[in-house]
Amino acid sequence: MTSTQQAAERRTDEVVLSLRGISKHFGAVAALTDVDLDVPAGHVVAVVGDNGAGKSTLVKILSGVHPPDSGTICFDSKEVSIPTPAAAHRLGIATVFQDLALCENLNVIQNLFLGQEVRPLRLNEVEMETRSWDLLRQLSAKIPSVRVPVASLSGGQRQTVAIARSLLGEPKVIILDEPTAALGVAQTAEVLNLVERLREHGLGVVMISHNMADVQAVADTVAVLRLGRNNGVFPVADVSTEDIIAAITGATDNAVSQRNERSQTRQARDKEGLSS
Amino acid sequence: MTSTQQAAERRTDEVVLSLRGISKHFGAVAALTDVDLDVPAGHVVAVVGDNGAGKSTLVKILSGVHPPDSGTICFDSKEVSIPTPAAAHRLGIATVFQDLALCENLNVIQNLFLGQEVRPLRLNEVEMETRSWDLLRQLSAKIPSVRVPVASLSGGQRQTVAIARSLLGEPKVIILDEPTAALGVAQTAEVLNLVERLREHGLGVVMISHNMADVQAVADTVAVLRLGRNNGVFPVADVSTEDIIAAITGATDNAVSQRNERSQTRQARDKEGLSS
Amino acid sequence: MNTMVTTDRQDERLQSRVGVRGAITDVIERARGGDLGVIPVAVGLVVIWSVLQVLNPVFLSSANLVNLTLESAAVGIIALGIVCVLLVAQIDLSVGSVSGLSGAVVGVLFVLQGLPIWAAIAAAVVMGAVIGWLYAQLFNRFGVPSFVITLAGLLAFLGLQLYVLRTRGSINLPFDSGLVHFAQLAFVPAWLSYTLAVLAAAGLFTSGYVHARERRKAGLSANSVTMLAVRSAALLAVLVFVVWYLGRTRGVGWMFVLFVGMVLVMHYLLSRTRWGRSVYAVGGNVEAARRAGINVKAIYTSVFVLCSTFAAVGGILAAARLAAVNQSSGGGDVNLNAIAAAVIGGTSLFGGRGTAFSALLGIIVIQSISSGLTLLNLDSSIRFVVTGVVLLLAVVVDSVARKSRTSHGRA
Amino acid sequence: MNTMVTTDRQDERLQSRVGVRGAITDVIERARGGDLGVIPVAVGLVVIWSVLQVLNPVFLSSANLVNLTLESAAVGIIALGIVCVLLVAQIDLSVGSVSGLSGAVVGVLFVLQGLPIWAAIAAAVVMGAVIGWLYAQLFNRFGVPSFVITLAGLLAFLGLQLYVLRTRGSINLPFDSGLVHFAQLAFVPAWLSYTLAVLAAAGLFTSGYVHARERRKAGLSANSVTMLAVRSAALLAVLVFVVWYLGRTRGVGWMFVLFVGMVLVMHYLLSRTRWGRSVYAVGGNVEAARRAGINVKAIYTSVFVLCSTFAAVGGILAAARLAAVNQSSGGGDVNLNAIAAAVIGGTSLFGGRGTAFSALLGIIVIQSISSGLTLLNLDSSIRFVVTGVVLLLAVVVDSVARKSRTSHGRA
Amino acid sequence: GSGSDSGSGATGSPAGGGVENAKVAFLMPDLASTRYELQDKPLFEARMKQLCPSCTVIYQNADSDAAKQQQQVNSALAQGVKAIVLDPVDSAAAATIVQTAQSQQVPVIAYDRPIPDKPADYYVSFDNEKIGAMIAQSLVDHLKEQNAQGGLLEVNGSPTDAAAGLIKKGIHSAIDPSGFKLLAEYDTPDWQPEKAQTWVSGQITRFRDQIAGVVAANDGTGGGAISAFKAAGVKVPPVTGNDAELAAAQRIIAGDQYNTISKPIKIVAEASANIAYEFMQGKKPAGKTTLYDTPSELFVPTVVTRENIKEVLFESGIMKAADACTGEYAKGCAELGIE
Ligand SMILES: Nc1ncnc2c1ncn2[C@@H]1O[C@H](COP(=O)(O)OP(=O)(O)OP(=O)(O)O)[C@@H](O)[C@H]1O
Ligand SMILES: Nc1ncnc2c1ncn2[C@@H]1O[C@H](COP(=O)(O)OP(=O)(O)OP(=O)(O)O)[C@@H](O)[C@H]1O
Ligand SMILES: O[C@@H]1[C@@H](O)[C@H](O)OC[C@H]1O
Ligand SMILES: [Mg+2]
Ligand SMILES: [Mg+2]
Repeated sequence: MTSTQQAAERRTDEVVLSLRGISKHFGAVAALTDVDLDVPAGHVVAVVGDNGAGKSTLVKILSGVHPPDSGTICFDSKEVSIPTPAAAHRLGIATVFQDLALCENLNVIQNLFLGQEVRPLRLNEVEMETRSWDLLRQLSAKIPSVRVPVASLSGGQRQTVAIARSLLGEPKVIILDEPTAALGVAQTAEVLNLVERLREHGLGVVMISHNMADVQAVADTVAVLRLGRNNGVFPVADVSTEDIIAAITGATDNAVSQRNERSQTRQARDKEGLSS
Repeated sequence: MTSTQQAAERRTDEVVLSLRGISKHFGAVAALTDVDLDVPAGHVVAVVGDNGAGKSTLVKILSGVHPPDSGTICFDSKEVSIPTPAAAHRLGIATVFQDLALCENLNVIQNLFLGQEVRPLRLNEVEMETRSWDLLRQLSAKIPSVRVPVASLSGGQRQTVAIARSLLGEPKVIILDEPTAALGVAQTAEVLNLVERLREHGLGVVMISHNMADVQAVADTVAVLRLGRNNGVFPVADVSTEDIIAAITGATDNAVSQRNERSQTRQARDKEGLSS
Repeated sequence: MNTMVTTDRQDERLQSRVGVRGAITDVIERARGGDLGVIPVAVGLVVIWSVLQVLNPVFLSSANLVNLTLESAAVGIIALGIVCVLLVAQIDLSVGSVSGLSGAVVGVLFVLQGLPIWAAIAAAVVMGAVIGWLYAQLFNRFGVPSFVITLAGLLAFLGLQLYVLRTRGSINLPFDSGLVHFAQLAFVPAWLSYTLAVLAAAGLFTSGYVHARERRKAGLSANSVTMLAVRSAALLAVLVFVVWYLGRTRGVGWMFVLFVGMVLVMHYLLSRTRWGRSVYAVGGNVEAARRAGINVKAIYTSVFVLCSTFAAVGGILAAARLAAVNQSSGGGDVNLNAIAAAVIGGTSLFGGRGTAFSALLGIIVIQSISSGLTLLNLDSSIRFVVTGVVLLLAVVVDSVARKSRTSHGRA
Repeated sequence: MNTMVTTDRQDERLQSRVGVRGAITDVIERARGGDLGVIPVAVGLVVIWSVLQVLNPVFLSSANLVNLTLESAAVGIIALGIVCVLLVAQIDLSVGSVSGLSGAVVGVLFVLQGLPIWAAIAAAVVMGAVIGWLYAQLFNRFGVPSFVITLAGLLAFLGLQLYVLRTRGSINLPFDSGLVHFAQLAFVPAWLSYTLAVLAAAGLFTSGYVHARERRKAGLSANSVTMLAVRSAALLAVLVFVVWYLGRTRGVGWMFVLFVGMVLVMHYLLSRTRWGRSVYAVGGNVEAARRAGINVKAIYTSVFVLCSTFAAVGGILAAARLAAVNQSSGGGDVNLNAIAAAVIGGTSLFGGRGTAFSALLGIIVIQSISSGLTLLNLDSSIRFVVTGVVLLLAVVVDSVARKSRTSHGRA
Repeated sequence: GSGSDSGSGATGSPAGGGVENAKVAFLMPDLASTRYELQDKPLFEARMKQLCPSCTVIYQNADSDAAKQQQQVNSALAQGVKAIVLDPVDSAAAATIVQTAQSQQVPVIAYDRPIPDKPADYYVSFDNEKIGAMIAQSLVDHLKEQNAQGGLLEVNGSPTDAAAGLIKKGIHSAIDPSGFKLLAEYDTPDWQPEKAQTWVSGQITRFRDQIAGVVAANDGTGGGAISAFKAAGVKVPPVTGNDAELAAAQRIIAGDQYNTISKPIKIVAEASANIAYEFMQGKKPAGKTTLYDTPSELFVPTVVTRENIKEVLFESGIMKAADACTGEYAKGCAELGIE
């Protein structure tokens, strides 16, 4: 433990993953234009942005799902190319995809250990089942049985499985694309705890989220994407939720601020009504 | 407009949808046991619960996807059975499913109008496209083109499409299963606005969410499910977030409260550190 | 061209492509995305035609192409039905048997029983529809995979065909009957062919123009008049050339016109009606379609009925073209050719992807290979090998023209 | 039975089912959920057997069942390969041609060229593997649908078969050769059959026992010893009865033992190795498999190679059983029967669902129908009809036994 | 049956007993030509009924599949047949069938097609190679008579059918030395008439008016060839056939087809029934001649053209005028005096 922590300390703040000038087109749509991003070890970098801002596209480029049209990726200070998901795994990049990417016909254990089964020529089902239960318990998962096909799990149960999957193996960088979107309150809390533990172990964490509270709670820096372009990188400590939202929507006067305003006036009105 | 509002007022508080003793098994798993629920017109009923609590199963029973094993459903005070989704549509129940249920091979317009195309024998593409843009704009959607297959949309874009879909036609009850899970901050605000508008028009709204802030913001009552059973129904005004979370997790001492406590002590420590 | 930005072009991430050149870039982009069902097959077709023409200069002769069109019609119509079942991710293995049975029924009723030809044809077509309805019942009620249902149908209706023909084995359809005449000797007069070509081009332009006007009125982007004119002119040029070239010998056969007409009607139904939408939806995601309130069982029923009906029509035309029905009608590779035509034309076996045109293009690929090779004096063994290789060639060209389909999920 | 609740049984929503009765309820539940690949087919089989036995009392005679087992082996092995390609949602239409070619190669090398039999067999099997590898290259590189690739293969390898046999047309394999002897006359001695039966039951028990002990040690729920004993005893009873009954005439053929052995090996590979997991994953969701770091292309390659190899082996056995190869070897309904066997046995055409046992059960259904009907003195026409109807019956029983599959998505 | 490929019968009377209630198998090869089901089977059954009213004929058709035929033989043996009349799908592969049956003391009568590699107990047939030679020779003679110019097309049977190979050999033996050029030849997959039509259509494009005649290996493919000429709007040259199907007879009457060949199926089927019956009684009938080491009897078929169709097919009772002379064929019948 202590040696790991030392290693963590040593590596902290070294940039494990760094992107420069990444662009990606899909047909006529420019999903990403000239995007830069740095992920230091032992840091949590939150990537935020509006729907369709290109966050998941960025994730897919990092995890070898799509090749970028242009731009460079450096991993551990070496320029690399990540042509396939297998290459990303080899580099030590583990990803939880927004669309989860589970095999519906396989059960929970089979999905958890897919591609990294214990004892390839004579599967050790018992060990895999035990470790599955451990992992799931750690995430407070509410899954009645691990031997049912993933097709029959609830949305949050699936997301838990996808998150648990990424923790197997020993990643150096972990990318979470809206990991808590479908999770219950307890599970969300556990995942945030988990992210903090990962940071303490010196991993680089990229977390995508629309939940500003979660971002404020665990992230060290926030990178904002807007319509496929960088729109600012902020240290979390120095920035307010309103500022981030302004950067996301591109305006200080937006649906969120309007709504907040309205509900404040309403509350005020309600109070008046009460006092009258 | 005024006539609608009058209608709304007249119907407000009449229970449009009422469930009694609903149970549902999947193989060895009892997903719902003896669940009751009432949805008055002009009310927003939030259904909350842990992952796998049975919320989506309840939604599927209401929208004709699964038949219940036992229990009765009353709609507009008449006992009904909802054997198919088409039957739910006919009753006036519109649903946004958690898994969205879109056809990936069809484009945005085609998905929006699926089953309710304008001019069935000679599709009116122009009108459908115009109305699609209107709907999407109303939800602040960031979709570059409506003529691309849904397969190429981002998670939040898809969810917006699914929500927009449910607004076509003239539903009496609208069921939203985690409608804002994948949405950006601006889109979430728009959907909450929308829910309020629906309530004002006298619709019964069932909203499922893990986001307590959203629930507090728009719901009138909160129904809690725990492990497939009713675990309390509260008027939102009278209940604190902590109480709801306690009902969800079944304990006042839970991952969420522990996390909050820890982060408070940490903040306190940080302050001390700063001041020292 | 428009100074104002239209509703559907406001997103700043969209690269705007305007005019003819923009349209071309667009087409290329879409083809690379695996999005243009038939264009790559057309490319494959051009390659095959070139190869076959080099091997034998008779291949592209007018007389041979006239044969090609006539030989394509019967199986092409069957393939059209297959396209429909493939679109809902099902299969019909029995189209061969049903076509043979339908031919046999026409033969027996018309020649042996002396019924009027229209009555015999109607009976066979109705029988086809009933068979499809039966399949749909089994599929909807019991959830038996269509592969198995139609495999059982393949056997049962082959048996029925043998039974219907048991006293005769083989029946000649009289050469001077209207049906045989239609399939063998009825050609569209030149003036009419040219008129039809002009009408088609004019129709394309008008409908495009009306549609563009409506879109512009609604504030949406639309094709420019130049674009529309260029497109229609291109169509006109192609059609006039085809009519002229085929006209150098016998011209355009009515049977082929019937086939193309059916393709156009199916194209309309699939792309411009609610029913067509529902077919694609069911093939793309049955559960989503069901949740959208679509009567999924009715869609399956309609599709199975269509497919068997088309098989029956195809069987009648095949019998008419041969001027005979016998125990092996509809046997051999009718099944495989019909399914292969749909698949080669770009219809996915996994549902939800494909167009009516894939039947037309696919069957032309298959018949081109078969016709091209029968013109060469080859040993059967070599002919089989070459057929396989050329077929593969056509589809590899097709696949290379699109971006690798696998990266877009299932092909 | 356990006072402590095991790790995997802690959720209070789980209905606990303990002991033999619990296991039975469990099986029923799973079958209703569409979850038990082969059990419903077995029910269908029992129904068919009863019907056929009523129609002709010779059907269930020992002599006829011995024939049945021997007739199932060759196509059954081919079906085993088909199961693999179907599991990854692909298809191989060329197994018939490949099997015919492989038989022809053995005939030519062994009889005409005088090579030793093992060398001839090895050559044919390697050729099968190479063909599969070729398919995989085309599939992986160009993304051509496997339907089209293997359709081309069907034609090309049929041509090659004709070419290989061109001088002779048909070649007899000598009756006294080991290969023919193996396929026609080699039966397992009674004592060995019984020993194998006992070993199989003991093996089932031991492996179950060891596994249960490991699970219990890890704090997981496990089958009770009673359960395991009951299961093994049941297997023993069935096997001993089969051996005894077949032994009343000639006994259990080695060729059938080979087939069953291959099914067991494939079952192991598919269910107990990483490779097998990857096969199911690729069939369930290619993109998810790819993102999990699985080398998807390698999986496709392995599966195509396996399928063609099995086709080659099946072809050799078919030739051995007939003691001849000819130009129509592997033709006829070999293709359709092999694919149908897999599907009838419960393997999905859409990938990711099915087991090795489906090849065994499916081919037995098909051969039972075919054998049962040859015992009836029927006109060919009627026989086709009855075959179709009985086939359908078997699968309707199967489908009714499961809950409607359509409601669980694609069948 | 020790070490044989099929168990001894579970039913039927013990070997060597009387022929009351005995079973005999009549196993035909394919459905591609209509004669097996329409002629051979009923004729054989009728004769058997006369000889032994209590006997059962087990009829099976292997639908061109040698393995299926093997299965049919095995199941016939399992049912305890006393004799097997076999028209092999594959003459070579049938050796194993003979071996199996004989090892269980069940005699095999080769019917229609020979089994060269393993002597059967008897062989009754007409000679397929001879048939090929006869139809081709008849056509060549006719063309020479007409002083026809040009060459010939040859439409053979299925490339996977052994009998088609024999017919093809016979055709070549007649046309190769005839002086008419062989323009092109084609093996028709599965004997499919449609395939024959497609191929001939292509050749018409290639050779236009050089085609003097077409030798087709059976009536189905001949019909396909005729349709090709009709559809091309070209005059139909003389086309051969084989099998004397009713449809072919009509085409000959109408003048569209030049010849076909009538096999004395009635005689052959009845002869084989007689011989099978003798075997069932435990006798060993002697052959008229020996072919392939087998006691044999060969019957000679007759080429049918417009000249002799009346006497060969109608006056002999093989066909009824009422069936053939319908609709458009009535005129031709009248011309030929068929009524
Ligand atoms: N495979 C694809 N084909 C075509 N367009 C795509 C594809 N994937 C993404 N896009 C487009 O690229 C843009 C960015 O999508 P992306 O999924 O990266 O958004 P996102 O930031 O993750 O949004 P969200 O918050 O909704 O998940 C979107 O407009 C989307 O339509
Ligand atoms: N089709 C099905 N087959 C089997 N089990 C199912 C099926 N659908 C749901 N379940 C089970 O029923 C339970 C309730 O699932 P449900 O989807 O209703 O949960 P939920 O409350 O919506 O959870 P979440 O917040 O994660 O969406 C879960 O344990 C799930 O595994
Ligand atoms: O008579 C022909 C027969 O001999 C051959 O075997 O098959 C085709 C028939 O036409
Ligand atoms: Mg995203
Ligand atoms: Mg849910």
